[in-house]
Amino acid sequence: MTTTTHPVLELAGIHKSFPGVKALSDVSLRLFPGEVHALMGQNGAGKSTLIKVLTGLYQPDAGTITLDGQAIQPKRTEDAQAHGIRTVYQEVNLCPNLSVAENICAGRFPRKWGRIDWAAVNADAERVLKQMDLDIDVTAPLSRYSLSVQQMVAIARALRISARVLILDEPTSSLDDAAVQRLFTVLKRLRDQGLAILFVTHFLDQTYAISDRITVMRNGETEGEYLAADLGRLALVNKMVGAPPDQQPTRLDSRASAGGDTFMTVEGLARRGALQPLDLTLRRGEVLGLAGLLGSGRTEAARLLFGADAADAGHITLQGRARRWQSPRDAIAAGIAFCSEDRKHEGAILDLSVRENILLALQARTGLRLCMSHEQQQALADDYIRKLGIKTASADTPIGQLSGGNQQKALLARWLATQPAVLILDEPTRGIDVRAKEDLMDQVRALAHAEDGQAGMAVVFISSELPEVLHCSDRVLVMRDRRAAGEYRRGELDERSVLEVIAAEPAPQAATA
Amino acid sequence: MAAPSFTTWVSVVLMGLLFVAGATSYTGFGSTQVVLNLLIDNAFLLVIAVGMSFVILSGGIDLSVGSVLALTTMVAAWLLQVAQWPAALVIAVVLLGGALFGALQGLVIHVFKLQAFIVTLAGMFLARGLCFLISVDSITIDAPLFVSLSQTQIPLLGDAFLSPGAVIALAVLGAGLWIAHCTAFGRTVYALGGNETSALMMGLAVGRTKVAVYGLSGFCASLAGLLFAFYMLSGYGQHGQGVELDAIAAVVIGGTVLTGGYGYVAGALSGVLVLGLIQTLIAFDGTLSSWWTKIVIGVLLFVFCAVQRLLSLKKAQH
Amino acid sequence: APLTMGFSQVGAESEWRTANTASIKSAAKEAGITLKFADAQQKQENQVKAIRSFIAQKVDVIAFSPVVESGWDTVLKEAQKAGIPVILTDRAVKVADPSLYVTFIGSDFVEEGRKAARWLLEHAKKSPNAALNIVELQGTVGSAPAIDRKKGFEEVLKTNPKLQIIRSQSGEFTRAKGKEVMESFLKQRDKKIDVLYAHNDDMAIGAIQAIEEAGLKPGKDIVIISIDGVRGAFEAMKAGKLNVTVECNPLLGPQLMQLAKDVVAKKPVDKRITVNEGVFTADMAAKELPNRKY
Amino acid sequence: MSSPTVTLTPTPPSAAAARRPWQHPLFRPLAALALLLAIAAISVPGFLHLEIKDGRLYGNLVDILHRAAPLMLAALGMTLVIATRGIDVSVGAIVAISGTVACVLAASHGVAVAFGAALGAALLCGLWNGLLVAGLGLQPIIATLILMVAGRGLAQLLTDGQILTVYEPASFFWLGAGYVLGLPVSFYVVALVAGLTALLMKRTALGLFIQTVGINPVAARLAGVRTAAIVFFVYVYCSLGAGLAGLLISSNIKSADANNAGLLLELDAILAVTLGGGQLNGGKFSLAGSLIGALIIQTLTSAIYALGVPPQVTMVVKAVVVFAVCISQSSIWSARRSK
Ligand SMILES: Nc1ncnc2c1ncn2[C@@H]1O[C@H](COP(=O)(O)OP(=O)(O)OP(=O)(O)O)[C@@H](O)[C@H]1O
Ligand SMILES: Nc1ncnc2c1ncn2[C@@H]1O[C@H](COP(=O)(O)OP(=O)(O)OP(=O)(O)O)[C@@H](O)[C@H]1O
Ligand SMILES: [Mg+2]
Ligand SMILES: [Mg+2]
Repeated sequence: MTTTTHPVLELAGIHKSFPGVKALSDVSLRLFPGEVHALMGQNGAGKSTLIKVLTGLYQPDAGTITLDGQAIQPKRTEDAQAHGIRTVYQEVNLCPNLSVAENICAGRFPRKWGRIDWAAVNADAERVLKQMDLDIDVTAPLSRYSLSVQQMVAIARALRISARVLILDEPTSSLDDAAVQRLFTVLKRLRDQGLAILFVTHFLDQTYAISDRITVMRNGETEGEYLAADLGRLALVNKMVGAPPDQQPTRLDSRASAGGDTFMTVEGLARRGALQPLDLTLRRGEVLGLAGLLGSGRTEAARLLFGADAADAGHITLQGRARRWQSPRDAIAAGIAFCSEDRKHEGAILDLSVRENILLALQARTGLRLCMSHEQQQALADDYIRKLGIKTASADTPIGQLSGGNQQKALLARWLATQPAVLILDEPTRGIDVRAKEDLMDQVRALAHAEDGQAGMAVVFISSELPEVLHCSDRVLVMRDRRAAGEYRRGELDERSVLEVIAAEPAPQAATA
Repeated sequence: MAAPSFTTWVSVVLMGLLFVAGATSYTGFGSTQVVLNLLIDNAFLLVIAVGMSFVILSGGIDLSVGSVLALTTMVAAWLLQVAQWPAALVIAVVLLGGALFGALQGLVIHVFKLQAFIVTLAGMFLARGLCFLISVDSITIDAPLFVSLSQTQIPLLGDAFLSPGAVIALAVLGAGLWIAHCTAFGRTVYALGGNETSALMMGLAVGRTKVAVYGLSGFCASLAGLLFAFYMLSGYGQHGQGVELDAIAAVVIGGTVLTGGYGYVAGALSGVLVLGLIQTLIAFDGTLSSWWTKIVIGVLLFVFCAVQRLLSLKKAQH
Repeated sequence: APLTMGFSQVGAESEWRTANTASIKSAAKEAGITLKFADAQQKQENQVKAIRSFIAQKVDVIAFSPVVESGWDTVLKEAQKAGIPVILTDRAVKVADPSLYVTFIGSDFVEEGRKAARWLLEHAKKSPNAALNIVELQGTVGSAPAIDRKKGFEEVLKTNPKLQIIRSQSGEFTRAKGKEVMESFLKQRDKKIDVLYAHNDDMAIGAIQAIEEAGLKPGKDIVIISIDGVRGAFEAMKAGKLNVTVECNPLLGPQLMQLAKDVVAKKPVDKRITVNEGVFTADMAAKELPNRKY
Repeated sequence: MSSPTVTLTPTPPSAAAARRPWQHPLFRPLAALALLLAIAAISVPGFLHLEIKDGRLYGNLVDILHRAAPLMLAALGMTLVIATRGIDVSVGAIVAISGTVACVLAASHGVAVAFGAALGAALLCGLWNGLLVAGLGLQPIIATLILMVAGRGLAQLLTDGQILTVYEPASFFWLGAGYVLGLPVSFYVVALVAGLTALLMKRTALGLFIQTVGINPVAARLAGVRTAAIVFFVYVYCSLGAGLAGLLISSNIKSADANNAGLLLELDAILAVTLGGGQLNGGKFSLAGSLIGALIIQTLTSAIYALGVPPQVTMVVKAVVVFAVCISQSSIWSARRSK
């Protein structure tokens, strides 16, 4: 199939509201075969909602969906699938108890004599994962793997069956560069085969690297549809934000802080199958970045620092005193905060309000006695909602009703509210929009480099986005194969040299666990 | 949750220990027939537990099974004795009825987005109440097919024998294993239990599977009712009181996690056997008063679960 | 070798039942019989399991109080095949082949209901023209004593159309439910309640409390009839709060043990042995109370 | 921060929408209760009649409150247990234990000791359940099943299987059968317990923690909530409520019936929680909803008695009403209406 002038999928006049929230109003979108179409917009602009409407998960209040010139009304995801629409939703929506292979094949198992052909299932799964260069045990339960692997599995599931339309909602939010490149290779191939691909991301680089056409959404409305080649970055950002063109926010302070006094040192921290012995020093007033590839052990290191997992070996010294964490409570009491990469399972308490979610850690540290009066709670929550630009109807809205990026901001607020001495941020920029990301990084640096002369927090910043890490950190610890591969000061490293460190000869014992 | 497959094995080993303890303490305990009696006497429970396994694996619960069992015996007895229907037809009708009853509950749960617990609790009242509408008294069954099924003994090595009911129950277990592990329906059940929203977003047939799961459980309950009718040759509204709790306990002891998604249908067998063994031990002891019987059942249950849990914990750490 | 008896009891659901169990246990000890006791917790399937295990243990004689009448053919056949004689206590069973059990010793629930009604007929004769409104507290729905005691009572009651059961509700054989249901009966003021018939003493005792709390005098404003004859009933009668209780004797132990010895010794025994049971009225209560063992 | 805050909707916070009376979560349970009462009042004239007799309020409505008291206490505890995604099936057994302990000690040691010991026994039961669930990590249903089976046995062991009747002291009967200011004491007991619980939930962070643990235990632990302690607490609390319910019951019938006291109370308590709108998979809970749920159940029972429904039909009627109430509470109706 070559380029045709008829869109394969067309949405027109879509309206959708939730009680008290108008999520989509008069949205339209066209998808042509053989193109990658980027859907851009700030957090809470309505991208995910649009995708859910399009795939039958939500029913639109008004509007039409046309596939190949025929109006369709998908009532369930099954219907959308039957129409040849495959989707990867924003959060990883797979079953943690099933094996990787099952997650990939569920719904369409290869069969033999009326029974599931398990050998074929596993082979199939391995084949798709191979496309993305992922070589893992497909018979292990999905929950065994880190979020990024799970995200790859979700993508693999969508790629397994050939379809007409492929929809990817922030598939790359926790993938590292290499994985993104592999994904793009696959996507380009599919595009050339005539597939229509809808792609949501907050990474401008990625948008320009792959998309042919861009639809921008703002406040639940379609702002406009553009050819990627015709729309500059700055223009794109301004269209998303809806502000008149202003200067690039390059306010980032470039002071290479020497850091304050050593706050916490870690020697030989290790856990079998997760982390090789690791030494680490955290200083107040300094941002320590952890760089590395998928599964390089950054998350594990953070979890051990926080006591979320029990370490097999190692010593933690905090302000000169030896400490042991029995549980995260101990770490929190000592002034450590940890914002997990997996907001759905380890962060958000979905049915509780934004206010309660923000206050939770502070309250847990205080104990049963209320940490503040109701009015103060409200004020504190409103304060963070404003400061972090959390887009929510009110502080009383259940956090589950926020868009993904806004949930992430609320969880960050939870930990900022405890005013920790050490703040560990595991992929804090995951799923938040361009502007918010810059703001966040500013904020992170501001937290460390307190203005008034006092030493700020010690921040540990983990991100799969190398530029972010380099941008933000005073010191970068590069990890590889679950061990430290080198430590560098700000300015000593650029992107290429980090990549070289990471890509250095693979350690022989890497394949264990 | 700790590795459920390991839990199942722990159950099997502990069961072996329990049996050896019985065999060394009580004369006659170690005979083959005692082991086979475990199957014969608990055949109906095993069938229900297989159905219940699916429900629990899907993240639900079915409290109506005991009452559906009773209703089945009652309807079967009434159709046979009062309406004089042929036995084969009666069997077909009650099996269909049970599946329908279960499926209707599933439908209510799915369509109205209600909690399984409360819907099946109402179903439990309903089925039990319907029994008493038919008759408050028990009805004796003397249909030749039922009598012969009741009294046939399938000889196995030497004197020992198995009842047709036990054989049917084992066949149901086999079918259950096959469905759970080799069919798309079975895997969807696991997916549902793992995360229902995800299953929905993966485009799996959530609604149909839910209805089918409760239908299957209802079918198993009425099949168990038939086995019960073979076993007792009577229909009675008070039959099978509390069987739902026994079945849930059996499934959970067999290593299935009550919140769904983790476990094996095979665990139902070990769970049922453990409960049966505890009862047999107490019957062989024969010195316990009514209240000590309860206390000892509780203590044995505790020891069993605690040991199983501690061993699994240890295993999970390694 | 001493005789071994396997005994499967229904459960421990009431005072009556515990007295029954106690009697059997102590009688076995006295008679030098080894007793294998199994409690079925009100479930027939548990009784069947227990009987199977008795067969496996090769006891000399099996006795049991069946939870319900039907459904015993198969397991009793197995006992017969193993050559173990079976004695029924407390309640009969319906089996196609009566040779499956040797004998039955126990009470007749229908007869108890009749006795209660007969007493009421006598009582009604005192004021022949008055119509009496009766409320009934039934036992657990579907249980044999509830069905039979209702049946016997109604059967005799039919002979006097002036006596009408105006309300009948299940009190599940317990004090708490008996009280709750009676409370509700008393709230309905369309008809005056003259007589209360309770299927067991426990419910009657609960109902008495409800009547007192409603400001009435049990035994006087409302005539109360119940069945079983447990100690609590005698105390209530002594206090004038209960008019009559029909005895249902649980103390079968000694008779059962003798019977077991006879059966094992292959002496001929009657197929049906009834126990001596009386009807006790309030005026006999004070004298009888010290004799009550349970 | 300079990120532009975008206002979403012209209408102020969504709480405004929830403030409409029929959208209040308690609306439907209350409506169900009112409907039941209305049906009973129409079919049984005088069902709602109240009068003063001997200085007491007398009538079906008082009876419903009085009889529902033990269930309400049990339902309060069950609400919290369920909020942590647990379940406690040992409630009935604990009722039996506490009632029995009280009756065993009442005559010999006085009422204070008897009640104290009974609550102490309930406390022990709660500690045991908590230990198994929070400490050992057993699944709640199995952990509490152990006590459900053994507890009744223990109670019977104390009385040798007999029903123990208490003749004195008379103060023993005050709790379950006494009246203050025309209302049964049990009413005040429930009000006090419910009030204290509500206060505990509102004035401390306990309510927040309980919900957190129920909705997402992993995230709760990472946020520093003492998950095990919370779980432990709810089982102890639930047992204490059940113990108090046991006291009410045995004080009311002046005896301890170890075999029958509180039989299947756990199922009714769970039913009450769900009828009141509680979710069995943990999270948000409503104490008031559970109390209303308990009242619905008791009203239904009382109405069945008053209507003279034959006992063999009772179960079917109950089932139909439960189905009707549940379906009327289904979330799909509100979803439809909001469109
Ligand atoms: N189930 C829901 N109930 C109520 N409001 C909702 C629900 N789902 C989404 N919303 C609201 O709809 C708006 C659009 O959310 P959506 O998830 O589509 O944003 P998004 O563009 O995907 O943002 P992000 O980039 O952060 O993922 C948000 O304001 C959100 O609060
Ligand atoms: N080939 C692989 N690629 C990616 N992840 C893997 C691979 N093999 C194993 N893993 C998973 O990676 C996890 C350890 O990585 P961890 O999450 O600590 O590192 P990370 O650097 O934070 O990576 P991620 O970006 O995945 O979070 C383990 O749970 C392991 O199961
Ligand atoms: Mg989104
Ligand atoms: Mg990570």
